[in-house]
Amino acid sequence: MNKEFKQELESIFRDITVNITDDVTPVIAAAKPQILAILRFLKDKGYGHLAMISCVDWLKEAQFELVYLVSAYLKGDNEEPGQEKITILLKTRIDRDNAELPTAIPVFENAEPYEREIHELFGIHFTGHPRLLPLFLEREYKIPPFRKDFDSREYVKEVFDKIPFVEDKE
Amino acid sequence: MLIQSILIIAFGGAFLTYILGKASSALRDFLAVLISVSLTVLIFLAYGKTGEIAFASFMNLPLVLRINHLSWFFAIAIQTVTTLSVIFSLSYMKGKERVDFYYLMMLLCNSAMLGIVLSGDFVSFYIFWEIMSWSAFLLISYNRGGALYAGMKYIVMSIIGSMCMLIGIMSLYSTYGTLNIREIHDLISTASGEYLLFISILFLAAFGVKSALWPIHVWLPPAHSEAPSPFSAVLSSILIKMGIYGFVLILYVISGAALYLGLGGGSFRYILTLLAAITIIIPTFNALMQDDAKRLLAWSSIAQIGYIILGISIGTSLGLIGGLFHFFNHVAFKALLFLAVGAIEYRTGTRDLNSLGGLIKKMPVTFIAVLAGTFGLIGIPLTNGFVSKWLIYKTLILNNHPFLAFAALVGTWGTILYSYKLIHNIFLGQLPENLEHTKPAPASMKLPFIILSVVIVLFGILPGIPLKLINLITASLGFDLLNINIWGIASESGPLNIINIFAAFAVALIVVWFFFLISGKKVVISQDNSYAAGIDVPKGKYHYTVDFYNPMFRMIKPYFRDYMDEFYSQLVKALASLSDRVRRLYCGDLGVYVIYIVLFLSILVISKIGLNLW
Amino acid sequence: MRELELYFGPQHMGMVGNFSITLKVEGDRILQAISNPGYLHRGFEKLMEYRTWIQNFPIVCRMNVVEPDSMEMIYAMGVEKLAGLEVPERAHYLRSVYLELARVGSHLFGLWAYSNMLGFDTVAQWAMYHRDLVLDLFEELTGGRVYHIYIWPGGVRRDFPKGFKDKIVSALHSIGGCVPDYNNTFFENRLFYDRAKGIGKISQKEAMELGAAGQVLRATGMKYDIRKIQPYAAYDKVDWEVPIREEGDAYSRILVIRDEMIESVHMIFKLLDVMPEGPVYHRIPNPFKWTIPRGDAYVRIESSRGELGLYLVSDGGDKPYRAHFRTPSYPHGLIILERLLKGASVADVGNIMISLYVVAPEIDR
Amino acid sequence: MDRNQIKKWLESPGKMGHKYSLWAVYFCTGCGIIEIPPVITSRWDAERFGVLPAPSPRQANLFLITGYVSVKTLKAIIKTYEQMPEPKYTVGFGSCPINGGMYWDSYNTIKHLDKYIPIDGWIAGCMPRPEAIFIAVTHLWTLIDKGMAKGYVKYRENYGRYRENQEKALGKLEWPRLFPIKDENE
Amino acid sequence: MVTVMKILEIIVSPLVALIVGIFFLGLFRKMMARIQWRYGPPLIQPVIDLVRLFNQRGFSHGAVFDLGIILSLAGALVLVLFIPIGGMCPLANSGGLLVILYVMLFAPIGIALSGGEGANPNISIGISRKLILTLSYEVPFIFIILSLMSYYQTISIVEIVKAQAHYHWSLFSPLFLSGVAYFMILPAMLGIRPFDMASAPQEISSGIDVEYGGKYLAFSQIEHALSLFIVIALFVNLFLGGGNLPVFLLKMLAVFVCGVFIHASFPRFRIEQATKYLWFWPTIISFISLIVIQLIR
Repeated sequence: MNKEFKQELESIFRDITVNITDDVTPVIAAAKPQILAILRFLKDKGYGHLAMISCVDWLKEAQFELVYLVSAYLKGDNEEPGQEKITILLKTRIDRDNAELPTAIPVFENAEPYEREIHELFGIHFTGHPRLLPLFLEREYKIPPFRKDFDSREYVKEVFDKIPFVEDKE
Repeated sequence: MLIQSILIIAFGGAFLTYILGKASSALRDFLAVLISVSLTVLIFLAYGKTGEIAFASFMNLPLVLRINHLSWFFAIAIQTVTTLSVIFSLSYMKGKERVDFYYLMMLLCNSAMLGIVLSGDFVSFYIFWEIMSWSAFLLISYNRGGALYAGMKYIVMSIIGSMCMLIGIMSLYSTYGTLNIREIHDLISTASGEYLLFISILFLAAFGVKSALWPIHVWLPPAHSEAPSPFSAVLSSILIKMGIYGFVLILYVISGAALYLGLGGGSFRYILTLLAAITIIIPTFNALMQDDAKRLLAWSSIAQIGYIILGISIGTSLGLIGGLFHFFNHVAFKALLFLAVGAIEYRTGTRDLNSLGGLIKKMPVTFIAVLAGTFGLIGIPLTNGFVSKWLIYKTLILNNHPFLAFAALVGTWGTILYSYKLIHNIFLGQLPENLEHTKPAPASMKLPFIILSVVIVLFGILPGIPLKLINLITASLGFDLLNINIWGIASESGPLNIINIFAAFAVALIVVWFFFLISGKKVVISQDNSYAAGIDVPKGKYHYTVDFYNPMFRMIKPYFRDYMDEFYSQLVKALASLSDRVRRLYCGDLGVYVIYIVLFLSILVISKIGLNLW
Repeated sequence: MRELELYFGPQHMGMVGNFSITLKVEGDRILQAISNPGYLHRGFEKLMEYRTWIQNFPIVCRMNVVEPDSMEMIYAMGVEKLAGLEVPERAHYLRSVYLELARVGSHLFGLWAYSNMLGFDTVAQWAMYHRDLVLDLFEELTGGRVYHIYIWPGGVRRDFPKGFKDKIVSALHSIGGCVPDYNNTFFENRLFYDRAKGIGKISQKEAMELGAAGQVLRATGMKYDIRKIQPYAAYDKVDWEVPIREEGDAYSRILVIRDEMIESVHMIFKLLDVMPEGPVYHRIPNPFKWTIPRGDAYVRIESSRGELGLYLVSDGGDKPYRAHFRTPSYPHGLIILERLLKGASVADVGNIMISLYVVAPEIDR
Repeated sequence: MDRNQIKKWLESPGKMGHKYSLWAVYFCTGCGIIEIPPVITSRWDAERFGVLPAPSPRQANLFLITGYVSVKTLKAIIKTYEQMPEPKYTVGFGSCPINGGMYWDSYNTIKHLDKYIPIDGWIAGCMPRPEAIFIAVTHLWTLIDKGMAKGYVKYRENYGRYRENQEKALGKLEWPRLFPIKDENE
Repeated sequence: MVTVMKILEIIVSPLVALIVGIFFLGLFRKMMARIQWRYGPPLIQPVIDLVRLFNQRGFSHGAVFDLGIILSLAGALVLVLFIPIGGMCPLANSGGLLVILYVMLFAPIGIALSGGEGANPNISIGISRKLILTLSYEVPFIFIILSLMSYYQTISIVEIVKAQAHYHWSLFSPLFLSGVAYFMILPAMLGIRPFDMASAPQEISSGIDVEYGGKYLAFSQIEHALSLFIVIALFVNLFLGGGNLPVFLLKMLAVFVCGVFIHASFPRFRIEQATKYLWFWPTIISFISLIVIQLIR
């Protein structure tokens, strides 16, 4: 990740910060509407491998932070050597209530299960996603379980510990 | 007198039913059944009678009726199936339109078929043949729509066949001056081999079309599947067997075995057996690929016709017995299967094998009927189909036709596959939700099932009863009497003894059953409590019906397309375009016509002068 | 036309791991396949937020039972990166040897599963026997057969015991000595070729589009291996090759697995030869009060099934604020499997699934 | 086979048959399944004792629940257990089905498996060694011999309460009740 | 005296078949275990399994579910009566090989009916595969049977065995190619690998056996043991010259051991591959054999 790339990014997209802390994981922070455009730009630049989409619940700031981790595959004629070492962290913050985001499937097809998972575990709605069905969970949880205000230990005490043992009648 | 009264009742009853139907439908139904039953009784009474009566004349030709063992054998089969079909129709046709017409045609067709087997000369034979063809056409196209197309296909091929037969009959008349079958038989031994071959091929074409021999079978599958189910039963089990009757008539009654075997230096027989073998193999595999129950059975009918012709055409006593017995058995089980499919269609409204399933709990009697029918069709031991197929195989093996025997045996294994598909997709597996409230078949439908099932099993265990009669027929055709007992055949190399199999099987079944009863308890559970890899069974979506033999399909589909059908379609297209071109010659312009005439005359003149043709 | 839904798993002989695929079938062709994970979902990443940095080590390795070692490794790397810990030279080598042993064991497990799937018990049993030789080494080294917790932030828990090197060599020799047997009976078996050739074929372009990594990608001809691209531990200290194949079908995937296994064995020998002496870990502060400065980190390694990543966030406390694993089976099992099963035969479901090397607990976490 | 064995065979062939022919349902419920392949293959060879994996629950009489049970798996476990013919034996493998083990505070795993289906024996440990399975099998033999492995009877008798517990954890179950519930206020 | 002997034969021959079949099942497992570097179960393990299964409470899906399995076992028992077992052949005069061909239908059809009632697509797929496999191996099998029948000019299996006793084994006669073809289709007829797709546990959860538990599975196992016996006995009778009881059983054992080795060293075919295989080499070889026989005679 070199300076030119940083400048190019900053010139095309306004209001983003590119933060190069080490050689391999530059961080781009951008606002919600720009995400898809930046992802497409990165894909065109050769970062065609969406490693994953992650989500962090910042309870104190009442925000979700979505992190798109994008890296590059090997290419036969690699324009920028060493590109495949880089994993770009594209971060965006959205409000905790009314959490909504456009889906990244048009850019990266493999975003589908990640977004399904985040929808299920954090309750973030991805507009345009073809099947936001439950992925992992069988029970219904009032608060999506990966949010910070969901207390797993409390939940276990309330639900599972209250189910009685079946003892033999004497 | 008996023969005339049979035909008079048959024809008169048909029209009377139609007229009565205008007044009251209940009376019409009653009359139809009454006529059929009384005809059955009358024919039954005629057992063992032989005779010949001239009852009228047509253009100075005496029209002769006659009865003998062969005629009786076919007549009883015809009348039984028609009677059962009429009984079946009582509920099947209820509430449909043009029912009077349906009964008229049904009984007319029946009368014509009786007429065919009872006629003693070729004029009356031809007249009855045409009545049968046309009434069958009207019944096939009864449902209109696709049925009309099927009917057209049928009647066009039938007419071509009849024309061939007409030419043959005229030729016979011009040669021998008589059309009485018995007289022709006496005279024909003087005929030259070529003439005999010519006559045989003409008749072969006519009867081959009717009995759906391989290259000229294409009318059968659509016709059988589109006709009303009771008539499909008649169509499949007896109407196409009129072709078989024709074969027996022309090969054995007229020519006689000795002449037939020498026909064309023996090659005629080989070609016929070869065609029969192909008729077994190709339709069997085609039947595997069908999704429509009746179409599956239709292809199966063609295949079974192959067995019958194979047995008949091999030209030995054992083969003829096998062929005739298989004809009789096919009458029983194919009528049963078509009627049963009709009952299912009547109750569920569909005969699509892909959308049925699990009906065993709703229609148990129908299931047993289909089970008996398919067991007969496959030829499971202790059903009648086993005995006749065994006879045919044995003939083929003893006469050193291993490749024909191969065709017959492979056909049997193919039969298992499509029969099981029929049973499985309709009766076994999970019941779909929309069929939860299916009612069992009505009593008037069950009666034919029960009678025919009994026939299948009874003649499977006691094959001697029909075999003795068939033995008499073959004896009357000039073959040696075989040593037949009630349990089977006691012949030189490898006898058949059903009692052994029956006893062994009965004992084994009882032992196993007893063992089953005393060993361990069982819990009866519902169909939805089935293994689904730890997940609850999805309702209505857990039955493997579609493309049951999919891997097989993919392999054989390119080879077992109905090439003949395509060939005929192409032929028809080519003929149509040719006629179109011919039509264009007549453009309607007088000047052009004048030019035609001038051209024609000039050609005549030139040919006269230049070539000196005549 | 009746629809048929067939269930492949969770309780199914062909299912390795607790996973389910719902198949919509016509004849024996699959019209649509729907992966149905979640049978093993324990909410690991949530549980980690309740435990201190060190307490998480026992829990992390249980995320993937087939190869727990790469899970330890990546968590240790994440923690080291966040806390800025250094790892001594020898520990790098020990880690590499340990991870490669785990890779051999995991690939033998895959071979077991795959040959079992084709109904080839004999090879399956041999493979399982050989895997046990590797597990015996682990047992001696760490005390556990399956879960080892050997890798530790700042190094490894202990040095190799005396004579352990020879034991590794002899175990690997006995595995490597049987490779010709495996070749004769299985890899060069005509029936294996017939069953696997052309099955589950995926092009390189499609694989890249769907986020594939590991064998799935390498079987389409790309030398994409994190060990080469972004070397960690001691993988840049020795010479080794990334085995690839071009066809992208089940056959080539399985052969890539075999070649990788052989390559790993060679690599272990080389690593053992050049291994330096020295300390094996750096002391960490009091683990009960250990806090890690605020920040986030993404680390990735090549597990035996492909690219394994960890996104770790710390809010400066004694517990992780958020951890999220990028597991290789995730795209393979949830997207690529669904794609490849479309149009396949019912007989090949397990074949395709195991050739993709899908391990259910990794997906569910 | 000593004389004692033969006498036992003659006295109660059913029990002896069950002892020496334990077919386990092949169900990878949790991570404990990783030790099953070694157990059934060359190294430990459980077939010596007649222990064999069975592809379908209908054929099996032993249900080895290998490891933690998530809520979704519990449903499959109950379905599978109810599809097994009686008599049937269940063994919980690993710490997690006993009390939740490592996942005691997970929101998606059930903690005590014996609240939902009866368990005849437990194998503790994480991960238990393959030998532990054999110990469990021999222990199960003793239980069968003494007529103490009666989990299926318990299930039948207390089906009402089991079903209630299951529905508490899973919500309404789709399938109908296996047994008629005798007495609701027991 | 003759009748008594006959009745004795009728009782003894199914028992022999049953014992040998179950012994083969046990031997099968033991040998497989040894090939796989295992100790293996005791030889009587199938008996223990049967005892266990009879003591379990099986699930039934309805009348046909019961009837089918009874039908198939009865069919297998009847079939045993048609096959000469070392000189015993209770039903020698009842139709010969042709009847055997047909009685062989009972077992698969019974299983198919019973399985269909089980209302499980896994069973249906298994049956579909089994029937396709049957059709596939029947093509060479019929060629083989026809060559035998035309070579010996009889449809009676007893006569064929006798002819071999006077002369030499069919395998070392002009029927050599037929024997080779028969050996090639033997695994398919036995349903062992590579042709065990009808009950493939990893693909369709043991296919036709999915819904069988308790005594149903026990019946299915007994039927399997009997069919194992029948197929090998047929091969021994037709090509290896039969012989008296000990010789006969020894020959069967030899054929069986070959089968186990084939089972141990191949994975499973897909069904269409099996059909392709069976319709290629075995069919060609048996076809050539039939032509050779026709030319010789």
